[in-house]
Amino acid sequence: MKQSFKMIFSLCLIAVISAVILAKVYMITQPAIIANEKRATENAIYKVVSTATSYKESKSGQTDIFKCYDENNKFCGLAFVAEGVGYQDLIKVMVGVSTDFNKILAIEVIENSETPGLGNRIVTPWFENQFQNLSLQNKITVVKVAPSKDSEIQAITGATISSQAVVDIINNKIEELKEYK
Amino acid sequence: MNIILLSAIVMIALAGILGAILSFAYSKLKVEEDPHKEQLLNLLPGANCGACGAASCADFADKLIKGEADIAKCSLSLRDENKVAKIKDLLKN
Amino acid sequence: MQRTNILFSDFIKGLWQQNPTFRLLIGMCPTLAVTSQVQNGLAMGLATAFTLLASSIIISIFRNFIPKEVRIPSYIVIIATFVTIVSLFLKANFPEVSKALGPYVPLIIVNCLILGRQEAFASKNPVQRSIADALGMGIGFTLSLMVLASVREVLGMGTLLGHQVIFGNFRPWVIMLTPPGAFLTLGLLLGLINIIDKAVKARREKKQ
Amino acid sequence: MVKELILVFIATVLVNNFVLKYFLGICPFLGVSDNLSSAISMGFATTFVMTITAPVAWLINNYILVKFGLPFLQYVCFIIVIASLVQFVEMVIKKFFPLLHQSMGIYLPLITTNCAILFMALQLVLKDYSLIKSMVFGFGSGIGFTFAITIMASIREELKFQDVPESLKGPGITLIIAGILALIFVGLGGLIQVK
Repeated sequence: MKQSFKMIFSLCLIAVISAVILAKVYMITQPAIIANEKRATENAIYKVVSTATSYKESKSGQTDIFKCYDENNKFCGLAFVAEGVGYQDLIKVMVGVSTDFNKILAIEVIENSETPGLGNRIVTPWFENQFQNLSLQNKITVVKVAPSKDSEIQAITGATISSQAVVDIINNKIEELKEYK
Repeated sequence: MNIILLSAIVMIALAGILGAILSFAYSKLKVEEDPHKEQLLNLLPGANCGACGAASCADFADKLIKGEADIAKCSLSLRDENKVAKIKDLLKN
Repeated sequence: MQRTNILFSDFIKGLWQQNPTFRLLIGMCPTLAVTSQVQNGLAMGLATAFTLLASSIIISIFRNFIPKEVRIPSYIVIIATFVTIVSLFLKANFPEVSKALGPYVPLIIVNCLILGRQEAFASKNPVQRSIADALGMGIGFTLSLMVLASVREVLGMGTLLGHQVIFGNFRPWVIMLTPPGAFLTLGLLLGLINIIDKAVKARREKKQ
Repeated sequence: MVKELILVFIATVLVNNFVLKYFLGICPFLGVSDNLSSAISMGFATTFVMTITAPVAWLINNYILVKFGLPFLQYVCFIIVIASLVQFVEMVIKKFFPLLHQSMGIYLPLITTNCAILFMALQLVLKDYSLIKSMVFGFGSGIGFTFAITIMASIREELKFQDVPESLKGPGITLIIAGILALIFVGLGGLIQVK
């Protein structure tokens, strides 16, 4: 009987010590972790709505929307995160749209694990800048050649699935938010 | 309740239950191991990493006794010359 | 004098003679996964070395108090505690490295290298020897990760630690950044090391 | 719903194969794959434990960690339960099914130091799958592991009769073959897009 008591006691002792230490470390590092995440989203917002200097967070449906205000505190745009599955795994895109919701200001791919050298070229400025001032009247479409209409973008050679994925993610999120507007 | 107390309680409960299960298992489900293999197991690293091709250290010990495997394949225990020597002479008798 | 050279031999063994990655072939999961960049390889190596060192010290101190039956669960809880501390530390101070290493930081817990060391060495030897051994293995592991990572980064992206290394019209071999590249590079590296090893042995015999 | 499960299963076995894409379980993959029979029983033992660990990990996460708001205990809780569970199951099998223990039970202790199991448990929490989906994901990753290790074992059995360069014998040539296998599996990428 003494043997099994010794086993349980030592396992519990180690578990308690580790729990207390981890709780302490968690409380110390938690503020820094939250600050990091907040700074990352903030950088993306200010990159996507270039004129913004401050923003207010609000909810529409389940997605949180960032209302952006420029230096003389005028409402200058909306930013939100759209996410979906790309060629390999999750893609997250921060999208900035104009106040009347009919023009994309800019986008930034904030997270992706597409194939290096091919799919992850969706992060290059060349691809992202194509979305600037793209009209949202009709759905955005991907073309292989030079875009003709104003809601078309050119796919990256060798990474059509990833390019199409980014466009679909944005379209679906815009559709979803349009109902809530 | 603050986090430290809460996590301590959760861990005590978990460790307690698992400790009880293991101690119950050790007392009720004890299967006699032949002492020869028991000594060998104490000398082997016991990390069950599978690098030697055997399923686990216990399986590797069986194979050593039956002579199907040689100690050089266990990369972890190569670290300790005197241990390897001890294993070798244990296998001889 | 005799005391220190045991410690020194423990330390040196981990670096080359029994290098965990190229000689003992353990701890391969993170080795292949995070070595597409030298920076990530270095971070993973240091994280593993810290966990190995810290848990070796604790385990070799308490090696007589932990009953044999619950040996593995208790060692694993100690190792998991240190890995969680490292993971929280990385998330707080180096967010991009933590994102780059991603799911492979918690895998240090089940890294065959660490549990193998605790079982084989730390739980049976005094603290000083465990520290020397842990340092040797940790640094050996980090060095081998960086060797593999530099090969893959230079060929895969033409850069080393972020700085452009190869100029002119060098088209980087993108395969080096993908899983096949990792397997092939490590396989060929093992072959290369065996060749070097045989050459060194041959020269030593000739000298005698 | 069933369509989704099948998609997750195929994606885990072929597209996101645990060994050839996420480099998991390499230690046993290199060690145990030199003969076919031990590779197959190793694969099924891993699948068996992964299918048990998936629901257990899901329950621990949802009913203990999320409910009490203790995300930092995730690694410690998962690993202590996996280690103790494996030790207990191995003793039960050794006691009551000695035959089964001979063929499959001996692989159980290997599971605690197998990266694939912990990675799978953490992934199904990260992607917050439902309980059934987690079990399918666990089972799929086990089958993926078995699939990869069986192919490798059959190749290595043939390899014994080929003349491999002296320096590459053993792990070197295995890694190169694994590289070529991974190349084939990259071709399967993009087959299915699943979260």
